[in-house]
Amino acid sequence: MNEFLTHYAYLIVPIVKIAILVFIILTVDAYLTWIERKVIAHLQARWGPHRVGPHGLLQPLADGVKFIFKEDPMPANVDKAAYFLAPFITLMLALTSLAVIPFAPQHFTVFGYETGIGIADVNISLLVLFAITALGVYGVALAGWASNNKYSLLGGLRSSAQMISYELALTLSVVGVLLIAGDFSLRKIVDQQAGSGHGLISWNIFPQIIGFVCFFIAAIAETNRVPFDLPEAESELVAGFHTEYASMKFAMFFIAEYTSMITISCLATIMFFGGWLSPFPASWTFTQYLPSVLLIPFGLWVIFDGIRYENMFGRMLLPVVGGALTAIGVALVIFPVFNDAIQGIFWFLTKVFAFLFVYIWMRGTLPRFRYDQLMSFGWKFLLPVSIANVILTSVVILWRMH
Amino acid sequence: MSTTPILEYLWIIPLLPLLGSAINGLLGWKWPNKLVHSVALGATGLSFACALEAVREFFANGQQPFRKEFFDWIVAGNFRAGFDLQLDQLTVVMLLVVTGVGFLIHIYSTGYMAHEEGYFRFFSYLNLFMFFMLILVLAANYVLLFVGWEGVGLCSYLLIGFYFLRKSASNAGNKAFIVNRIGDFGFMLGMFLLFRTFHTLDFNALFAQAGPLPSEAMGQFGTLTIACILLFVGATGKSAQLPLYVWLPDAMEGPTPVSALIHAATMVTAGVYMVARSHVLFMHAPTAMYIVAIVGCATAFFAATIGLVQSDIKKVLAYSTVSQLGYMFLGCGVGAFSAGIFHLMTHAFFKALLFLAAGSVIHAMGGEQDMWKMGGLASKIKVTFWCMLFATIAIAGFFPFAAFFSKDAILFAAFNAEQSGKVLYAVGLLAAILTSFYMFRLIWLTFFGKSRFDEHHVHVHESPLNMTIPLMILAFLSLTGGWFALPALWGGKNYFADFLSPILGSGEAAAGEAAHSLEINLSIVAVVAALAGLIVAWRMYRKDVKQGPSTGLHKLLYNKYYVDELYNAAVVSPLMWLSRNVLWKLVDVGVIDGTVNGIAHGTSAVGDTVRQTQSGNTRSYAVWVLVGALVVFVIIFWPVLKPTLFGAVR
Amino acid sequence: MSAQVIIFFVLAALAVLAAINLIVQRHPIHSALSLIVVMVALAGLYLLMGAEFVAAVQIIVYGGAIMVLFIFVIMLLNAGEEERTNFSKLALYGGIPLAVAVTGLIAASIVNSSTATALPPAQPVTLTSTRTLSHLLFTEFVYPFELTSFLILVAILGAIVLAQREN
Amino acid sequence: MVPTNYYLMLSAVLFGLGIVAFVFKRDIITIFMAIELMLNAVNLAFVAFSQALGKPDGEVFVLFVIIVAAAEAAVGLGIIILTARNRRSLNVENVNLLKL
Repeated sequence: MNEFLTHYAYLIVPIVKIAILVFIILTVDAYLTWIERKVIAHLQARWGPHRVGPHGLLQPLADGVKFIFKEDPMPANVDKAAYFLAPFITLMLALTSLAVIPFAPQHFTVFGYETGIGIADVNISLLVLFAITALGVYGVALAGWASNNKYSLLGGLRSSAQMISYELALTLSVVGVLLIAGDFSLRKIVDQQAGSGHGLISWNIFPQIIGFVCFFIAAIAETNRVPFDLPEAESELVAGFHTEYASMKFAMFFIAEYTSMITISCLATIMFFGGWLSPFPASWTFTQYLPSVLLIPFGLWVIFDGIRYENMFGRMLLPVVGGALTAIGVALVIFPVFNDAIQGIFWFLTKVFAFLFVYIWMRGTLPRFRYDQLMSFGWKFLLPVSIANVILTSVVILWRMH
Repeated sequence: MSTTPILEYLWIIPLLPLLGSAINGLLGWKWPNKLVHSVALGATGLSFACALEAVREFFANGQQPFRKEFFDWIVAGNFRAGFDLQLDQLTVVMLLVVTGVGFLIHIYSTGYMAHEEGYFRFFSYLNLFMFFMLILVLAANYVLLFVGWEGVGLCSYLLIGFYFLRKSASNAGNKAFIVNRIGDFGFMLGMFLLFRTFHTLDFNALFAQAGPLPSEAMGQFGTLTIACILLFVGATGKSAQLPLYVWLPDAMEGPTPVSALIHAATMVTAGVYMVARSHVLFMHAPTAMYIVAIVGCATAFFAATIGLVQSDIKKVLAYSTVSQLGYMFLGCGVGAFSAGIFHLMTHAFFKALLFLAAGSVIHAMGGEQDMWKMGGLASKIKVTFWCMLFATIAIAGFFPFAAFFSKDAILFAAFNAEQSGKVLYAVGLLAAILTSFYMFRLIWLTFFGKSRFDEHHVHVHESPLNMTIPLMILAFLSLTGGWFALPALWGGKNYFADFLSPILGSGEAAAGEAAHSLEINLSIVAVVAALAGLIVAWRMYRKDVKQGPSTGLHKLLYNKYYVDELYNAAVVSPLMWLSRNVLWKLVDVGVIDGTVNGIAHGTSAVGDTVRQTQSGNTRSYAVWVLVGALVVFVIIFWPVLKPTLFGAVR
Repeated sequence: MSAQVIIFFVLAALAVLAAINLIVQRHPIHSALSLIVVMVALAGLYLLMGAEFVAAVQIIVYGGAIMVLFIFVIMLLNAGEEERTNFSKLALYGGIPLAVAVTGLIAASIVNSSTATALPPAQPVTLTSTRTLSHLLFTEFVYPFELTSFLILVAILGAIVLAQREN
Repeated sequence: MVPTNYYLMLSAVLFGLGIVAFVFKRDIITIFMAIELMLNAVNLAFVAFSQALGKPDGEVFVLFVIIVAAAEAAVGLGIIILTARNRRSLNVENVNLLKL
């Protein structure tokens, strides 16, 4: 048994990792919808979901169930192959793109198979990422075209045009980072940002601020999020390219959208905000207790909030959750090993969630572009600026050399 | 580095006029006259200054012939023609004459051409001519010399045809060019022969090889003789000797400065220069020398006779030029090369002066050239008159002016020539008499007697300073120019001959000390001859005479012995007939057009058949592309495919 | 039969089948999709050979830009199924034999050429080929490189001129 | 290890299929795709050779081919749009003005 494992470790370990990652991502997606609804609700002075479970915590579950059991009508004389293919392509690509992202610095060995946190550690991971993003267009375009509906078609056309246009800016905006790091491997890019251990001053965000701005804008456009969500502009074309999709297929589009949000956030974190690196200088050892410092009060607050919650279920569930969180925090303090282990992942997740929050925040804040504005912005502003950024960076680097 | 900056960069001397020409020719078309002629004068003057400096350095070097190979021009097998320039005594003389006289004539032209169309064109051509002429005199091998040779020919063509709107002018230009072609053909044949014999066309190498050879006996036509005769044919073309002299008189269609510079002072003397330059060869070919002498002598006399009766002032000068050139060749022919060159120099002075003065006269007369319509100008245009008079005295050979010494030297050498010297001398003397006659005839007809034009239309005026000053300078030169070569008996020393002797050898070796008395007598005879001419002319033209009806001999002479008509009948019209009836109607229409049209028709016929495949259906085209790809592939990969396809069968 | 060979055959079969599908399908969209599959399969082969950068570029440019453009145009023109006209008898009868001939000849010459068979197996010689590629691109092939940029400029202008409606 | 011959054969086959498509499809766009297919086949051969010989030049050439293909697609599709606009058909057999 054991030698079987060691022999096929190179197959088994990745599969297991993939399974875990997919599970996590799907959960995160689900709760991302919850967070989004909550945040926007509070931005708009509403309560948001709070019926299903305490604070509507079980709302995602209910949505999932609904999606599964909903009827899935197919419109007349659509192009079946493409109609079915589209959502799968979208979801598949969205999930695949996560495969190359390293979440933490650690390396560990299972059955003599040495691997890291993150599915694959390709040394051109960035290129792979962009390649997958580039293919992302097809899902939308096909969906729009296949479902034989003029709104969908328009949505598909729009989104493909938009994605092509902003892909350029997206790719060009990270060239600056590449020039600095001199490598395509995300892991190497992060390591390079560690600098001489003085914390956040050596992150790419400071030399590459222009690049970051371009990158973030283009990324939002790539993920078809507000204010660039023309493909599904409710007010103009019913629901854009996924008008004709229901139940699980629709869910796929949705999951794909949130997954790509996560991917982009991870990418931004890695490229510009030093990935899993702590913002504090390495010398400040006390800062590594920050996780517990955050977790314990939060857990206590949850318990406190739970014991006087309106309904029974909440009064039973919330304290448990809170207790768990507090316990984790305490455990981290007690066992420094764990604490060291989670430092990287902690910072990474913090940054990623910060970006996700910004996403949602923007959705709550900004109005939608007009189509021509979108195009002229992408071609006449974003592209030139990112090109200028590339030139500037390379000039500076050359100047540094000599 | 060296103390001889100009010598090291000898090419600067010809280059400057070329630059001037290029600038004027390319940019000058809308420039004001001042700018144009300042460029031209600047170029020429600078090059004159450089020439002077070069000569100074030459003397500073103790008259070592200087030679430098600047770059290879043509190299093929063992044939090498480099851009090699050299500067030796002979070149010095020519260089100074060309640049100096050229410069003066440029100055003159600024006045003479002031009101002409195409001012910039004129000066551009003139500078270009200077360039080629300098190349010609500086060249260190025959090929480069030939470049200059052809170049000056081209420029003379351009300048003769300067008033190209006048049919006669363009005809004259063509005539000059075509007649020169004949001579050049001879020249080229000569060069080929020389190269075939000596495998080089470089002067030094060539003469070094030719020097030790035994000289061919009289009447024997060896290689050298033939080569020399061919070269001399070229010279006859360029220097207007019998029988190719016909172009020179017509060349008077060009502007007068051009006639002065090209057709009197410099270009036409190129032949003489060339003969003198290759005297080593000629020395080895007495037959050729003899022919040269005879032709020269004959030309001198012949042209002089024609000159007697011409009525156009420039025509007279033209024929005089021809005859003077004849003198030079006579000198060379009898071995007195230095004398020939000396006469070349003096002649350059006084003939240029004559032409310029004539030009001034014409200018004064408002373009009138017929002497019968002049007269009594002496009082009206004094400067011109005196200059002209000096020049006439000089050319007539009165003591102690230029031509006296030069012509005297030539005649003396002729007298001493071993081949029928006396005859040559006699004819030469006769020519001298005629010369002085027609010159004084010209003077009287032009300047004395009653004026034969109506004063009201033509108001005579002296030319501006920029025309008269060159006249005076040249007058001075033509008066004193002879004293370079005082023969020993005039108490002087023949600097000129001594100067040239390292190059030409002393041609007057024939004249020993014993010959002095003879020489004195001969010169006295010469002076007497000149006087005779003067007196005859005075007797005939003292009173104002009308242009009588020309009859008999006069008619013959007046029509130049009908030589032009003869050539027309003998050469031109058969050629025309041939071209029209054979080359045009047979060859061109029949063969060439036939071929071309045939090809065209064939092509269209093939096209008609092939175009059937062009169905306009893109897929068919795709298939055709495929066929092409297949063929190309098979062709390229045949070596690989052969075993594949046929190896399998076996 | 090593894993690599298996992967090769899988990808090769995928590519060939997709290419055949390109011919068989009647709707341009399906042809385009199958062409995309071919390209992705080829990218996989490149990765198998260790030419990772080329693989990435293949997908980014071909898959992400060119084919998207195709599909975009197909959607824009709302192209329907192609009608099976056969005006060109030449293509109808001469096409297949010629195509087969050319392919056969190429294949035959590959099989029988001593050089091709003597080649060492195409394997990942160096996995850092991106750096070397860029080096070559900016040292040895710099003039062609600049020329291509000019070419692209020309193409852009041409596309604009073609696409704009004259008014 | 995969012998280089396999790659070459595969590229030959793809090229042949490209030819067939090039001749047999009537749809301009599909014909264009056939051309792209042939280009890809050639690219495959290039990469195979360069990897076999350990020389990156072939891959550089592949990059050039891709660039050219991109330019070609831009212009070609522009032309296609024009023809479709003017002739209301994408069938090449209806575009038959290219003759005397």
